[in-house]
Amino acid sequence: MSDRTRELRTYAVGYGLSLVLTVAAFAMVRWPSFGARAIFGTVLALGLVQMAVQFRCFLHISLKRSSRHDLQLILFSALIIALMVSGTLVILFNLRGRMTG
Amino acid sequence: MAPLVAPLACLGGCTALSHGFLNPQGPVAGHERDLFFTVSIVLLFVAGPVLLLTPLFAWHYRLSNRSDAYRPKWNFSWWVEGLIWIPPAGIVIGLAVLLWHWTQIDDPYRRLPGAAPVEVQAIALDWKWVFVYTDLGVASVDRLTIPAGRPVHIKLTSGTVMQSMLIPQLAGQIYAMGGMTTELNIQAHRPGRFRGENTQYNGAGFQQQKFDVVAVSPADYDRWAAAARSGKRTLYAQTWRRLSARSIITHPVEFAHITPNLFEHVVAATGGMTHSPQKAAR
Amino acid sequence: MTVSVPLWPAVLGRFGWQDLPFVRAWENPTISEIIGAFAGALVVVGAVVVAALLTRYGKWRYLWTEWLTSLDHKKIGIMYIVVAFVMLSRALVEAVLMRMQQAVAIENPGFLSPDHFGQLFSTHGSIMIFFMAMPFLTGMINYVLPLQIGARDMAFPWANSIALWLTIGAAGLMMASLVVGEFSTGGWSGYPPYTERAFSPGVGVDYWIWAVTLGSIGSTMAGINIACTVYKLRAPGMRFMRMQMFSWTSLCTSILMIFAMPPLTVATLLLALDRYLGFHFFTNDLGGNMMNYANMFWLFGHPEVYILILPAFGVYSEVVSTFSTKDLYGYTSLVIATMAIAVLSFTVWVHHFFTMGQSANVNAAFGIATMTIGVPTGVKIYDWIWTMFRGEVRFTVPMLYALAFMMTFVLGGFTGIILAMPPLDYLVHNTLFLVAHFHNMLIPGLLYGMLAGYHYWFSKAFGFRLDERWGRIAFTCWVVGFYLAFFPLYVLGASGMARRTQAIFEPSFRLWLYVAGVGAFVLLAALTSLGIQLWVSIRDRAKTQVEAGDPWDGRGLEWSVSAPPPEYNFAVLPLIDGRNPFYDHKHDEGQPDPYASPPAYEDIVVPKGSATSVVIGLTAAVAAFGLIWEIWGLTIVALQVIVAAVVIRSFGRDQHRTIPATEVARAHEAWLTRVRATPAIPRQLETAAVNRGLAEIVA
Amino acid sequence: MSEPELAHAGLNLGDTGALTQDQAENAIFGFWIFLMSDAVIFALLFATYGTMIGSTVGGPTPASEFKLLPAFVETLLLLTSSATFGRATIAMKYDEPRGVLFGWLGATLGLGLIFLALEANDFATMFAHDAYPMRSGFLSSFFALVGLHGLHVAVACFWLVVMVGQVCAYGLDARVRINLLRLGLFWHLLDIVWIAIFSVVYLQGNIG
Ligand code: HEA
Ligand code: HEA
Ligand code: CUA
Ligand SMILES: [Cu+2]
Repeated sequence: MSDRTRELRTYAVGYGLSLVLTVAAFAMVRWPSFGARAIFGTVLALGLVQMAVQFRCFLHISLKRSSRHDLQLILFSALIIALMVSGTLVILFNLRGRMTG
Repeated sequence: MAPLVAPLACLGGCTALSHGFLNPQGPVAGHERDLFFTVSIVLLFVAGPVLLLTPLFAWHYRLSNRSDAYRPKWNFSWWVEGLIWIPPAGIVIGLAVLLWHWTQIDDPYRRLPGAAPVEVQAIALDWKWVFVYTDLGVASVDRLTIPAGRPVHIKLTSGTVMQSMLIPQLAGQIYAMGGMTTELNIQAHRPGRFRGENTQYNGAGFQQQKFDVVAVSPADYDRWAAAARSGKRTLYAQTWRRLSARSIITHPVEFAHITPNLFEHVVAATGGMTHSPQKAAR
Repeated sequence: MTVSVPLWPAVLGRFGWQDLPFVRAWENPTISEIIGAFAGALVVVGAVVVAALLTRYGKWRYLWTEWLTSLDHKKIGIMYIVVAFVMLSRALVEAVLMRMQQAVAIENPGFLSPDHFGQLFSTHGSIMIFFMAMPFLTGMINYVLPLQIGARDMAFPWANSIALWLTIGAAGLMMASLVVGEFSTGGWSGYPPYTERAFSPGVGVDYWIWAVTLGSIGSTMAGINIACTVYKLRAPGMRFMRMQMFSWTSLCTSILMIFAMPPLTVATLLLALDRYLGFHFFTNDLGGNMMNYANMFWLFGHPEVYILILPAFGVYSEVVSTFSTKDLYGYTSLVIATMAIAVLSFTVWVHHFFTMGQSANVNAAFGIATMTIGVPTGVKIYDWIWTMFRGEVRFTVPMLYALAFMMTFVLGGFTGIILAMPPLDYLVHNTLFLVAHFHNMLIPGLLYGMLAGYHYWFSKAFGFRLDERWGRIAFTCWVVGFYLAFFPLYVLGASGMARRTQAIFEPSFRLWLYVAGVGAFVLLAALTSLGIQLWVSIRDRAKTQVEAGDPWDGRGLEWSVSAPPPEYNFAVLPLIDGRNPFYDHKHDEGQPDPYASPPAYEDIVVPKGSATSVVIGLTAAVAAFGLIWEIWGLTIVALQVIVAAVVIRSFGRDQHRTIPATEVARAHEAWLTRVRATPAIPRQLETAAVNRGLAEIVA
Repeated sequence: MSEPELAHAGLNLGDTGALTQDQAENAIFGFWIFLMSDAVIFALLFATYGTMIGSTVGGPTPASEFKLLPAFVETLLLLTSSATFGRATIAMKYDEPRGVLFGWLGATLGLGLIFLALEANDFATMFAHDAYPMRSGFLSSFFALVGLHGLHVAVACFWLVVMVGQVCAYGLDARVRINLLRLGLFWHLLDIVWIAIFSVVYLQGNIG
């Protein structure tokens, strides 16, 4: 298989998987079949999976040595973002809890 | 700090420090002062080696001192590594335990043990504080009268920007914010007059936003309460409008009659996080 | 009349004559207003005098082509530091004014109006952090980093220049606020709702927002550039674990910039949306949440203080090792400690608002995280102490700063740990105790570090050394002044004196305020001594020439080239085989001679100068000026100019210049010949006139 | 440092232009760092949105404003545009005829513009219901988040037009290739951010 075909295939796979994941998330919400919390959790999980798919197939981030720097960068960014977002949510909800009443 | 501060505090009388938490007059500030000394002593062991070794090494190994071994390539030793990582880590762990414990106890929301607290609501304005005594139905501006020896539970909000209430000799501070309520618990051991202030900058009158906390004996407190109730001044909408304008008042004022649920009204009117539909519809 | 009504706002926005400090001083001649007018006049006169001098000596063209449009990292670095110095002079004078006011205004109103005082601490804080410290360290990294890792330039020279010019534009806005309008009184942290339109309707907060935002974007760009340079442009063989410590700290600082500046940008821009368009992010009503501003500001603000300190740590590592004539002790633990500090700094931001009301568990968790940073910081200090162990310590000016730093910084760390204890923070938050803590970190930490670096690398940048005697005088003033000016503040803070206080109503504070005031004057003397030192050094420069480039028997690659270095830094890119390549090659048996002629030379490609970066940076400031004064047309035009400049640049080709190998060879061989004729001197004589920049090798 | 294998598909510099393979790597790595910094901005807007969902102060709520179907269509559009951009990159890498490259780039641009038009339409409908940003903290945070994404897409479309101009002017020289690749990264990342917006804003708003 030539490089070109292989690369085309990667994009096609990425596109296909993303479509499936998007439709799945949409369907979960459009035709709800279990509790709100569970749905939201699943939606978030599907979103994360789709992000991973796109990083892999569209942005060509992999475990190969040649993209090691990029991978490190992305993982570090993910760590910082997780810290900031979760910190913000925890603190502000904690504050809200202590300040209404 | 401790070696510098402690003797000064002992001078007593008219030194600056007697106005601060090193001269505590209530259980919370006293407890926190103890923590301050404990931590300071621990930290002496941290700062001490640096303060000793730096000049010692620098001087002893100076270029002109030819009598020393010179090891230009020496750059690592497991012993030294252990020495510089492990004891500091140990100290931090020790301090962490202390910190956890003390933070729980000195949480400003935590009720103080003892008699039922006096309930006070504090409203921060530019540039003054309004205190509502919920038990008595009276209010005062820029003077907080409390009975010595009995806990006081303060609920705070702000009719304007964010502010912070600090009475250094009694307890630590907490912010007061529009549309929200925070809490502070204080207590004075004995009668006295202590300075309270806003520490969060809020404009041109900031430096004047101080108030007196007057702790009096329980008997005096009852006398004061009776007098306050029988006063003539009223705090209704019109007075409130004048009071909440940006201004400095020169003398504390007391009000015998006030709008019911004044505090709750202020919280609702400056809705921070949630909001009543009426206001939104405006 | 009918015509002038619509025209006025279109051209002048919300400007009115009252916005000129001169008019205000004329109408209301108080000392406070006169000081304001004088400061405004100084800016105008200063600008006119500089322009006149440039015209008089016909230097405009030279300045434009050789400096302003240059993409050479060394020149950009120097320009950053010049900006830092100009801004510093203003912020220092403001600090002295504040100290005077507080010493005078005890039970009386003093000479500064409350509003003027509010502007002073806000500009002082904002300038010192964003337009003194940040440009200073960015400039130093710009200058030194490529030389240390064996690169010819930064990774993105054009972006480098834009970052510089955004910073200059933002600094220009700060200066403009002296001449037209006013500045914010919200402090350097600009907490809403006080800074919302409802409470601060004037242009002051808008000046603050846009100056800080432009500076923040500039710093983000600088950070990206630095990180990419370290990652991708190291000389062959320069593994990560062979980099000099300053390069390591530059890398960590740049990573902090990349991730910590965005929260600031978000916080200021959301505040701008509130102010300009009536959004409700941080307002008092309609669902705004001011606590989120504090949260986001400190998500930036805490990493920021480590952005400031890490490069200084890097300088100390270089200085202590060089002037102890010895390997750095514990290189690996220094690297680990630096990285630990960088990562941990993202986990502690809540300690700036312990008193906001969150639960004890949250406070305790963040308090513990904060204290944890003490461990790697301490490791660094001990590593420097052990570096001196069994060395040969030379007490040059940079080394004196390093020693004073170690002994003073621990005291600031001490009080930092006290602040990290929530119950103690409740007592001294927002008091002068906190002010004393952070000056105790910033001056002996950051500032002494930058000064040490300035003395250390000055000769590299300009080819001659700084005067040693005045350096020592300045040093003494810095240390004495610092203790006098700031230790009293610990006492005042512990006594409950709030920060940002314009007048004092407690007579017992008087003594301490006087001492602090005297300290501020000693610090002013320190800065003056530095000025004199610079003048004396330039005057006597013939006597302190160090063209050979290695006056301190240096260790890193930057010392292996001439002083000043050629535009392309290295005639031939060095091959790195160890941690101290230059030093070891000089001193060790059987190593290649660092001053040998290379076997072959190659053509070198360097970037040509570019005017687009200047245009972009300055036009961004113009756009911001339009926003501040609500001259919308100006903003729209300026934004279009920026877009056009970017597009034009992207269409440009032929943006590089090739220096032929013969030319490189000629210059390099000529330098080598001069080096061979230079006398090598022993360390005992390094501050004497005979030091021409070649170190004697003791067998 | 220099690895023979390139991390990014689509880059095939051959011996065009003055830039080396290594320099291309640097340029793209630098852009990656920028993207991550930009991602922090989005992350904070998400966090802000998360804390403000409840701050509707009696005004419009997520449930009343967010229409699932248009958002779903927008998602599909953006996703498809990501794929078409990928196809364009391959056309560039393997030096397919210029027309093929332009075709795929044109398709991408078209999808981007339709996306923007639909989004503008959503906003207009919301405004018509009195759901505008000055109304409440919730709406402020919604418009800031989604609006910033829209602004990014608009910038990306403008950039795409500029790149087409450069291909016409210089052909596929090294700088054009690198810039097209950077634009590609930008485009893909905007798609990823949109996934988060779709999940956190639109889907969440329609649950329950
Ligand atoms: C890097 C930061 C920095 C530095 C260096 C300083 C330096 C000084 N600061 Fe300040 N300061 C702040 C950051 C800094 N400050 C901040 C953030 C605030 C808070 C603002 C707010 O409230 O929001 C503040 C607030 C602040 C206050 C207000 C306190 C209050 O709230 O009540 C005061 C009062 O006097 C003060 C005093 C001083 C003095 C006397 C100096 C100086 O005199 C000390 C001497 C230092 C210098 C003179 C700089 C010298 C640098 C060089 C010499 C470099 C030389 C360069 C070359 C040769 C190229 N500072
Ligand atoms: C360069 C700047 C700098 C640095 C390096 C630091 C370092 C530290 N800072 Fe400071 N800080 C500021 C600048 C800085 N700070 C500024 C500008 C503000 C206020 C902004 C404003 O409000 O305007 C501030 C505010 C501030 C607060 C908020 C207070 C308040 O608002 O109420 C706190 C609280 O925890 C704090 C703590 C610390 C700690 C624990 C460190 C630690 O990193 C210190 C670590 C160092 C040591 C501990 C000493 C050496 C170590 C050893 C010798 C080893 C052994 C040590 C142990 C075992 C503990 N700082
Ligand atoms: Cu005077 Cu206390
Ligand atoms: Cu901090």
